[in-house]
Formats: sequence, structure tokens, C-alpha cells
Amino acid sequence: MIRESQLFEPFTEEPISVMNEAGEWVGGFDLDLEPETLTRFYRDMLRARVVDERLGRLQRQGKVSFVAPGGGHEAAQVGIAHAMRAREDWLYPYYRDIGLLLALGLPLVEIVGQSLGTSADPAKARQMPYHPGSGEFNVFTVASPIASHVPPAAGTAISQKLAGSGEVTVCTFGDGATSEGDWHAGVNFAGAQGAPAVFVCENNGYAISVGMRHQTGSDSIHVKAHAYGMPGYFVDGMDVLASYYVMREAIARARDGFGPSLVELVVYRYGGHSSADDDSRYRPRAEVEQWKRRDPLTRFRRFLEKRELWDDEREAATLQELGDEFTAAVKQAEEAGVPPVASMFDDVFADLPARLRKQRAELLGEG
Amino acid sequence: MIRESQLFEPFTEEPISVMNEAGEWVGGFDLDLEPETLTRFYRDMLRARVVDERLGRLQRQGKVSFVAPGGGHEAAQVGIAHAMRAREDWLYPYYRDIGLLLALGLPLVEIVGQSLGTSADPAKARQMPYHPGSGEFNVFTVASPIASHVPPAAGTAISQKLAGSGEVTVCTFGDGATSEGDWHAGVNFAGAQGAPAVFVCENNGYAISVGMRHQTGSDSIHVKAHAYGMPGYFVDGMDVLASYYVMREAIARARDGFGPSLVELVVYRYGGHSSADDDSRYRPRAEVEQWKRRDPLTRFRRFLEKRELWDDEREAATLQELGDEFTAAVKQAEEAGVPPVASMFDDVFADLPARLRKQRAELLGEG
Amino acid sequence: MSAVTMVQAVARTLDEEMARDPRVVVMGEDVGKRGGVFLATEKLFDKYGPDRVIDTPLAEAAIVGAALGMAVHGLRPVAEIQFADYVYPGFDQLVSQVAKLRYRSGGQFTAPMVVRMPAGGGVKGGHHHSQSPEAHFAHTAGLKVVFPSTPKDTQGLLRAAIRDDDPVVFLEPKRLYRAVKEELDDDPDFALPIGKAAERRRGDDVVLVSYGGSMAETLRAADALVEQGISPHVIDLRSLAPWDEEAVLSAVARVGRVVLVSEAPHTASFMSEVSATIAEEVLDALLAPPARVTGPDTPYPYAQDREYLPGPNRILRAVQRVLDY
Amino acid sequence: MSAVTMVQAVARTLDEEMARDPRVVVMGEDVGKRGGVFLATEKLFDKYGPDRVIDTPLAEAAIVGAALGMAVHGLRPVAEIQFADYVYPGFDQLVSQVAKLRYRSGGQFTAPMVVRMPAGGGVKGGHHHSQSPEAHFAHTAGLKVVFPSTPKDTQGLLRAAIRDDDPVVFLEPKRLYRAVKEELDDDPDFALPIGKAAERRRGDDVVLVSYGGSMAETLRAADALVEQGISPHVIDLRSLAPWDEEAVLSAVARVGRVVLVSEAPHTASFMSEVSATIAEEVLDALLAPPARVTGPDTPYPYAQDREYLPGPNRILRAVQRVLDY
Ligand SMILES: Cc1ncc(C[n+]2csc(CCOP(=O)(O)OP(=O)(O)O)c2C)c(N)n1
Ligand SMILES: Cc1ncc(C[n+]2csc(CCOP(=O)(O)OP(=O)(O)O)c2C)c(N)n1
Ligand SMILES: [Mg+2]
Ligand SMILES: [Mg+2]
Repeated sequence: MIRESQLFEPFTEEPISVMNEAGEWVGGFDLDLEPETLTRFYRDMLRARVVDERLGRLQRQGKVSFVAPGGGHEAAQVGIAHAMRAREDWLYPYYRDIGLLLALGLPLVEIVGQSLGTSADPAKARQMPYHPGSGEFNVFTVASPIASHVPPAAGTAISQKLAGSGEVTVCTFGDGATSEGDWHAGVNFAGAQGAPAVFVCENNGYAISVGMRHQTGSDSIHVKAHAYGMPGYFVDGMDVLASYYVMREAIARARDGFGPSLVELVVYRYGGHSSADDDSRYRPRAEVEQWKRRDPLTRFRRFLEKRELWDDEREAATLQELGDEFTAAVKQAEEAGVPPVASMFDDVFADLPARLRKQRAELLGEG
Repeated sequence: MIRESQLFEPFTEEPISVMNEAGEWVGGFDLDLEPETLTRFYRDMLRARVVDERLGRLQRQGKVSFVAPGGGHEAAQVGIAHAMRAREDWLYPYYRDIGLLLALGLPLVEIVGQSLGTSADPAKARQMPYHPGSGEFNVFTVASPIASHVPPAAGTAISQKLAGSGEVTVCTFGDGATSEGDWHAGVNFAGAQGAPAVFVCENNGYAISVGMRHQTGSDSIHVKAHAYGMPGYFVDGMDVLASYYVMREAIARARDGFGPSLVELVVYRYGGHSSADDDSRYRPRAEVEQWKRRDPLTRFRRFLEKRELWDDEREAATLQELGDEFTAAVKQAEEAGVPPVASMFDDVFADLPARLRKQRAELLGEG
Repeated sequence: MSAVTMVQAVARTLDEEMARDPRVVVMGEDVGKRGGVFLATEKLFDKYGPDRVIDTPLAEAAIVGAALGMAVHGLRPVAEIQFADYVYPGFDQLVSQVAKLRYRSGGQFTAPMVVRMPAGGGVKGGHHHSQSPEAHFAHTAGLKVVFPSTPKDTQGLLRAAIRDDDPVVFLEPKRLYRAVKEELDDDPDFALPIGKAAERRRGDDVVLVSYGGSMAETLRAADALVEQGISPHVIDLRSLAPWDEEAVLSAVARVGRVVLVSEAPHTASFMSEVSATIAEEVLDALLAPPARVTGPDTPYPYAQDREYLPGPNRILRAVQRVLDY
Repeated sequence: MSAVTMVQAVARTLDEEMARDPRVVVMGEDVGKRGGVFLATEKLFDKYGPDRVIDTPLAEAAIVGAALGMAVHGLRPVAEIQFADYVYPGFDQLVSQVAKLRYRSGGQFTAPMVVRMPAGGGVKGGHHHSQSPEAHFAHTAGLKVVFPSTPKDTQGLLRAAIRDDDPVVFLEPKRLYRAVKEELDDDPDFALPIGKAAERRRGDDVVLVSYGGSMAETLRAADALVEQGISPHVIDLRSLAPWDEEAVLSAVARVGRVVLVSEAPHTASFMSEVSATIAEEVLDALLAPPARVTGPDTPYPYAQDREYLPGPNRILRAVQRVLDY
């Protein structure tokens, strides 16, 4: 069941790339993006990095209890976001996807509020930082158990198919996630149903300290698509345009009724796994440095500069803007205040059962 | 990591077969089995069928509460058994493998006692019929939850690798089992560790009523090996010699340290899923009849007859022998008697904790 | 309407709700052409087709998890787990995702779905076709848990479960699937409130509390007590989360003696909660310690399939102890 | 030996047992070079190498299940689940395979293995890094369950667990991992019997029973009571399966008043069992109803990370109610 007029082959030996390290277009097809779109991509990558850095700073200041750095994943995440129809398609993201959610349009104040644990979080500060979601944007609230969002994503895609809604479900996860039974169960069900889902692995080569070699016997993630009868795309996830185009094609394929696919975006995580991690215990510094030299922002900036779409001045102005935006978001999120203690009893069910009412009274000392 | 001097290629388009329907050798390599071995294969297939039929009869008589017919799986199962080193290699079987266990050498009286629920069962009649096991033969006791034996099988294989024992673990299951998360988790771990395991799917095309098309998006099971970086062999499981030879090679590969593989043996189940099933609700009779015309016993008998290793006389004598053997086994198993009620409190732990002692007294009315 | 069995009540209620509400879909292993291994979804496939009666892969995580993803997207899935014993591969989905979605999303997403599963022993199914896992669900915040014992309760509670805006685990006592027939209610909106117990018999000497499959043995024990001139008060809990504390506590406060009957393993079971709550809430009314008659803390055996269950004899012995106290 | 924290006690005991018995292997996510996310396996990789300190794929079913397959083959695996909240993908392996193997094979196969997991709240981890799932294990026949609260108990019980011939779920209260330091025992065979509680304080006015993380708050509440001139008797259960009924029942029978403290959600929890057992066994000695101070039946929240836990204030209020009764 392969569509015609496709740009990319599944199961390539090498990751698909359309832009080389020098920022030159090597796509072999016509770039069909407007200048504003291209600069938008870059701005979103820059925004992801700024937010990442600033949240990290808040964590070190003790204001945010935890961060999961996204540095190195920006191109992949921005590529995914822009290939989607925001508010129409559904997204099942994972904790490292702050940059993706922002590029999709989720308000920064909600993301920041979620991490600060204030009432600016539409989820009422019920979860730890880096676990946002949005009913408004069809973004399923992140849950910590790795891969546990994959079967639900399959279900939403099957529901979209049954409804003939023309919507698509995108589900992201790391390389480690692919080892979980729930990952397999979910992807397999979507495959059996030919549901309009795109499963996207942001493969940074590590699950905390565990490298790919200990994670699985396969050399890459996209080959796992064979198990489900779907195409597997192997993509350079440090190339925002490759990420975008392959995702666009996989999404179109799903939307047109040709079923799900698995996309592997090869990236690297610059920081530790999280603020609780010390990655020097398991990653050679040389490896980190080598990947940093392949920075997705630098590469894409070269691309834009060649087209005179970007320069130092725009960079500085944008950074200023993004910094101010973040500062304002923190202020607004903090002003929202923390949810009252009693609110921990809400939303267990639509109504408050007698037992919980009693427990609330006891806990609040009203018993 | 592919061994040299291998007879078979992984990932073939068509199932590997070495004997055609007419019983002619088409293997393309030299058959290296003694006549006694060949007739032994046939006798074991016949024995599997006889035991299957006789247990079915006991079920209809109400003496056995449940059966899971193995008719159609005999070639596959006998091929697997004879490729193994009994008592040395480990087997993690599933409920439909009675023929495999018998061919491996498990005493018939134990199998029959297990299904009758008498003390002839070395497991003390703790489980329903078709759930045997043997500490003596390194045969892990069958458990009902589908695929739940796969991670333990991976663990045993990893342990074998760590011990450098030269043993191999064979783990069998149906096509439906491959959809379970535990299946994936187990096979993947074995793959990551390069453990000496052979995962064997007896693919009969159905999981109870659910056909392959609803089970997974892939056209076959062996291709799932791609996901784990291991070879996947596609084999005609109605051909006992193909089943044997491919298993022999996969086992040798594992034993020699070249890691695990996935073998798909294409078979058909002639009967209902179990004595509780009515397969006419979901399987066209014509389909069943068509597969019965490809009967593995008939095909292999033709092969033997061409070599003058079998004839009507031997067939009749063997059937008589096997029937008598079964009758004697039933008698012996019944004479062993049913385990006492109090024995249900044994073997929860090595010792009997106070709470259980109290519960035993209460239940027995001694409280 | 003619009288039907409990499993027929399941099939009929599913049919009625599917006819009424196009959002209701049924999914699980063998629920399609096969009609379910117990025939709880019989004829639905012919009537509603593969888009609404979905044969799933053999993966409970996929069943439970995908049901959640469908519910989130607007459907009202009724998922079948073929045997309650097989819920464990889907346990993570149930406790980590389904139970908590409303809470952790602050109400942005909800999970209006039902997970049905035949439970309990007495069918010579051996360990993995006999378990009663309700305590795991009752202990999990965010799940409603229902465990009826009659065809009509099944109708009323399954309808309520399907229409509920929160996830409901719906346990069905498989050994009662075909035990009795009962007329169902003709009212297409007949539903029973989740959380409300049924008084099966009014009496003054001892309160018997049970639910699900063990109701059968409890009622038999109650009959025997009546013959002995003892007056039992019998409560069928029907729902375990929420459970009807009011009904139990008021009866125990009045009668002073109580025996709790459930075939689930003893320790940290649902009846532990009932027993503890009784002691904590109506201690002074107790004329004897609450007594539990339960399955022992062993895996469910095969050869002793019947003996494992708390049968009338064990219940009567417990009643005697409580009366003699 | 110098005093060490609880998490150091884990690492040291693992080291000692690995040195003693070549069958002992350690496995789990990040237990290798990383030394475990809490450093409970620190330095073991350097000392014993990748064959005995095995970094697993991210799949708890693989961890628990493969540990079983290793145990069956003669090893003594100690598997780590990174957080107790992540045991659910491995729950089927634990309850369907590990817990029942000895039973269902009639003793032909056994599962001498330990599954360690940091549990409990109070570390701002949000729902999925804070749960206390012990009731699920205590309810599962065939599992031993241990939940220590001090470094030395951790040493003695982890050693006992590793040497036990049956599977042990070993819960570690993560918020106490670095809370206190204590000298360990130098005897290389020092072990504490699984199933034996510890008396933390002898007293006459009220019995406080707790275990794991909640011991910290319980002891703080006990200190406050002493200051108020009230004499609490404090029991640390340490093991939940089997649990020390004798220690609890004799204390309650003597004192007549009891408060049970655990942060696990209230309904059908382990403390339900303790409360029910007390009522059933020593009813007449009770001067007041047993009281439970537990986590509420909500998912574990983030913003109210501290308030969810039964803190000293809630414990003291419960003691007051019990004393005033
Ligand atoms: C079921 C489960 N097990 C373990 C964890 C602990 N954990 C959190 S993130 C992580 C690694 C995830 O790696 P990967 O999927 O590659 O994503 P990455 O962090 O590299 O982006 C682990 C083991 C978890 N959250 N859930
Ligand atoms: C976890 C689990 N879910 C469901 C079942 C019920 N069940 C028993 S056998 C079976 C089908 C198995 O099919 P397959 O793996 O293809 O093996 P086959 O019976 O065809 O040989 C099902 C669904 C089970 N035993 N375990
Ligand atoms: Mg990763
Ligand atoms: Mg099959």
C-alpha cells in the first residue's frame, strides 16, 4: 500500500537529509516553502532553545523542581510541529517535547505555569514539570510512564479512521520507549487497523544512560516498522527541513488513508537526561562535543543566511524578544498562584464521592 | 553476524520447504538423517495425533475438562523437538505443544495425568489440562497468559550465555502471541543480549477467531525479526524435515554464540481452538478442508514410503501400539489418584506461613 | 420480554446501547464473528459491523489503551478482557493512564469507557481463568468498579457504566453467566446507580455481605440459616467503588453481627476494607467480631477448584462462630 | 564501619552478597555505569562487570520476566524497577509468572529473586514518581513483601531477601534514602527475618503502626506525643507479607487503642488488612475503633506533594480522636 508521488523511500541505509552541514539544499526536489515559513522554523527552534535554557535556570534557582533538556532535539521537534494541522490533528507527545508544543502553538505561559506548578497550568498543577497537555490543542497530557501513551494514540487514530475525520494522530517518543511492551502493542494495533497515525522516534541514542546497543539488537529504530507492515523512515533529525518534509509526507499518507508509518529522527541530547542526571558518568565528553558541532540551529542558520533570510541583527533582536517573552510568561504564571490544597480532591471523578468528601474533610482538619 | 556454512537464508519470500507434497526431497542439500531417525520422526507425529485424538475423546467423555487440539501442528512440533538436546537445552512451550513435549521425551503418563488432574502430574494437578512442564526435562511449566513465558525464556537464555553453558533456549508460541507486549519485551531483550534463544512461532493463522489480518499489519511473523536485529526464517511447518533442519540450524547458530533468531513455522489447526470453541463461527469449512489435504503426516508418509521405510503394516502396528500405550497411561494416571484438598496450601512458598496454616485449618473445618 | 441469563443480559444491553448511541463501540479479542468466547457480544458483529465491533490483536495493553484513546476522541468504548486474569498485560494502561487521565489533565481529558471482564472461579479453569482481581481496581483511585450477580442488575449497571463519564471496570461472575434467568427491564433507560447495594433479604440475626459470584453461595447459606430458624440480612454490594457504606453500616449497626463473603484471596482484599470500615465506624454496635470468609492466600488451584471457593459450609461455620461469640 | 544512608546500605549489601555468591546478579535500567538513578548500584559495574550488572532495555516486563528465567536457571537476580510506579508494565510477569511459579509447577521450578523498587512520595515527583503500590503485592499470593525504613533494616532484610528461596518484592522509601545515617552490621551473614516487626518505642497509651516512608512522620508524631505526656507504642512492620500479626495484636490487646499510618491510598490498602485483622482478632480489647491515617483515594498530586502524605498533624489528630473516644 504505497502512495504514488512520494518524495522519500522507506528503509534507507542512511538517514534522509535535504540540507548539508554547510546549509546547502541537497534535497533533490523543489523546496516549496515561503521565506516566512523558513524563518518561522528557525525562530521556533531558537525559541525552543531559549525556553529550554531559561527553564534550566529556573530549575537551578529552585523555582522549578525538574527539567528534561531538549537541546539538540529542536530541528526534529519544529519539523514535526509544522507538518501538523494544529488544533485539528492530535498529538501524543513525551516529556522532552516542550519545543514541539510551543511550535504547535501552545501558549508559553501554560508551559511555564505547568513547570512552575501554578494555576496558569490548565491541568491545575497536577503533574511534575515537563508534563503539559492541552485540551484546546488536542495535545494529550504527557504521562511519565514511558510509552504508555502509545496505545492511547493508536486508539485515537483508530477513532479518527472510524469517523473518517481526515485528522491524523502523531505520537512521539524516545529510542528507549521502543523497548516497552506497550509501545509494541500500540503500534501493532494501529498497523493492523491501518489507522492514520505517525509514530515518531526522537532517537538521541540513549535512554538515560543506556545506549542503543543495550536497548535493542537492531541497529536503528525505523527498521522496527517491518514488524507492523508499515514504512519506516530514517531521517537526519538535526536537519529541520528533512524532519519537516518526511513528517509532511508521512502525515499526508495517513490522512489520505494509506495507513500509519514509523519515522526515526536521529538527534542528540546535549544536556543530561534531566536535572537529576549526571551524564558524565556514561557519555564521553568528546561524543557530546562532536554532536554539538552538528548543531541544528547553526546548520539551518547557515541555510537561511545563504538566502539572506537571517543575520546577526535579526538573531540578536529575536533573542531579545524571546527572552522578554519568557520573563513575561514567568511573571504571569507566578501571579496565577498555586492551586489550593483542597483542589487535590477535584477531578478524580466528574463528581466527588462521599468517601473522598470525608477524606478531604479529615485531611483539611475539618473532620 | 551471520554464520558461514548455513543452509537457509532468512527473510525468504516463500516458506522454506525441503519436501514437496508428493513426498519428494527438494532440499537442494544432502539429507543426513538415518532411516531410524526418519521413522522416529514419523512415529512421533503419529503419536502426537493419537494422543490428541484420545485426549479429545476423554474430554467428550467428561474425564478431561479441556483440550487444545494439536492436529496440523505435528510436523512443526516434532521438527522442533528433534532439533533440541533433550534435558540439556531448555524449552518454554505453550499449551498446544503436547506433541512437542512427547517427542522431546516427557513421559506420556505425566502428560495424561496433568490433563486428568491426578497425582501422576509432577505439578500436583495445580493447573488446567494442557499445561504440563517438567523440571527433569528443563521444560518450563506452561502458563495460560499468552506470551508471558517469553521474557522468562529470554532470561534463561541470557543466563545460559553468562554461564557459557552451551545450552540453548527454545521458546514456542502462536501467531496471536506476537501481539502481546510481553512478547516484544522478551524477544527484544534476548536480541540486545545476543542470547542463545530460538523463538518459534507455530503460525496457524488464527488466534482463536482472530485471523492474521486483524492481528498485525505485517504479512507474516518472521519479518518481525528485523525489529530485533535477528534473522527471521519463514518455514513450511507442514514439512517435518524443513521444520527440523531450520530449527537445527537456528539452534546451532545460537549454541555457537551467534545469537537468537525467530523461526516462523506455517501450520494450520485442524480442530477448534479448544474444546470450548466452535470454529465454524469464523472459519469457512472449505479452508479447513483445503489445509487437511496438505496433511503433514500424509506428506511425510509418502516420503518414507518412497524410501520403503514405511507401509500399511507398520502403520497399523504402530497405531495399535500407540493406542495401547495411551490406554495404559490413562490407567496408570487414574490410579495415582487426585491430590488431597489440603495439598492446595503447599508450594505457595518453600515453607507454610502462619496465615496460610490458619486458613488451611479454617477451610478444612479444623478451625 | 422473556427471561435471560446474565451473559445474555450483557449482550442485550450492549445491543440496546449501541442502537441508541452511535458513539458506543465494542472491542476485544474474538468479540467479532465469534461473538466473544462466552458469547457476551453475540450477534453484534452482524448488526453493527467491523467498525463498531472491533476484533483486536491479542494484546490487552492495546485493548485498554486504545479504548482510552477512542474515549478521549469522543467514542464510548466497551472493551472486553477475555478473562479477568488477562487484565494484567493491560494493567499499566488501566492504572497509569485510564484511572488518572481526568485528574492529571485537570479535567481537560476524560475517559468515559467500560472495561468488561468475566471473573471468578468454579469453572475448572485453573489459576489463570479463575481469579477475582477486584481489590486491585478498588485500590486504584479514579476507577469505578462494579460486580453484579444477577441478569437484571447486569443490565442496569452495565447501562449506567456505559453512560458514566468516568471509567468503569465491570466484572462479571462467569460461573453465574448461565446459572439463572431473569426478566430484564423494558425501559430503554433503565439503569441502576453505581454505588448502591441491594438488600437481598431482610433479617435480624446476622448480616451477610457479598457480591459477584460468591453471592450464589451466600444466598444458599442464607437459605440454610432460615431453615435453622436464624434470620439473615443479606446485602449484595453490586458496586465496589464507590461502595454502599451506608447500607452495610446501618445493617451492621442494627444487627451487631456480620459475615463478609468473597472468593478473592484474603489479604488486603476488598472485604478487608469492608471489615476495617465496619470496625472503625460502628465498633460499639458489634456483638461479635466481623468475620471474613474468603478465598485463601494461595494461587487459585485446579484440582481443588470448588474447595477454594467459600461455599455454604464455610459460611455457615463462620455464622455460627459469630452467633456463638 | 562508618554510618551510611539507606541507599548506601542497598549498594553495600548488594556488593557484599555479590562478592559472596557468584549467582547473584543485578539488573535494571541504568544500573550499570550510571550506578542507578539513585546510585543504589553505584560502583558495582566497575567491580563486577557487565555480566553481573546488567543494563536492561527500557521494559519492566523484560526485567521482571528475565529475572525469573535467570532464577529458574540457577542465578539469584536482584532486579531494580527504577520507580515503583513503573512496575505496572512488569505487573503481569510479577503476578502471573513470578508469584505462581513454585505453585503451578508443583515445586519443580522456583523463583529465588528480588525485585527492588523505590516507592512513596514527598520528592516532588508528581503522580508517577510517588506511589506506594504495596497493597497490590501483599494481595498477591506467592510474593513476599518487605518495606524497611532504616539503613540497618535495609541491610538485614535485603540480605534475607537475596537468600530467600522465594520471590521478594523489596520496596524502598525513596524520601528516606538519604534522610539518616546508621552503622551497618559487620557480620557478613547479618540478616533480619522477613515477617518480623520492630518495636520502635514501648508505650501504654496508644499503638502506632506504620512502615516504610511513613515511619518518619509516625516517629515525629510519637515524639510530639511524648512531649504531651502521652506514651505511644510504635511498631515498624518492615515486612508486609508475611506481616507480624503477633506483634501488632499483642500490643493492641494490651493498649486498646491503635492508629495505623500509611501514605498508600486508603481503600483496600494494606492498612485495611491490619485494621480488619485487629477488629477480627482482638475486638474485646479495643477501647476505641482502630484509626487509619492514609493517603487519600486520589491519584498522587504534584502541587500538594506534602499535603498528600499523612503528616504528624493528621496523625496527632487521629491519636486525639482515639484517646478521646
Ligand atoms: C515505564 C517507565 N520506566 C522507566 C521510566 C524512567 N525513565 C524516565 S525517562 C527514561 C529514559 C527514556 O529514554 P528515551 O525513550 O530514549 O527518551 P529520551 O529521554 O532519550 O528522550 C527512563 C528509563 C519511566 N519514566 N517509565
Ligand atoms: C494474556 C492472554 N489473553 C488472552 C488469552 C485467551 N486466549 C487463549 S489462547 C488465545 C489465542 C492464542 O492464539 P495463538 O497465539 O495464535 O495460538 P494458537 O492457539 O493459535 O496456537 C487467546 C486469545 C490468554 N490466554 N492470555
Ligand atoms: Mg533517548
Ligand atoms: Mg494461532
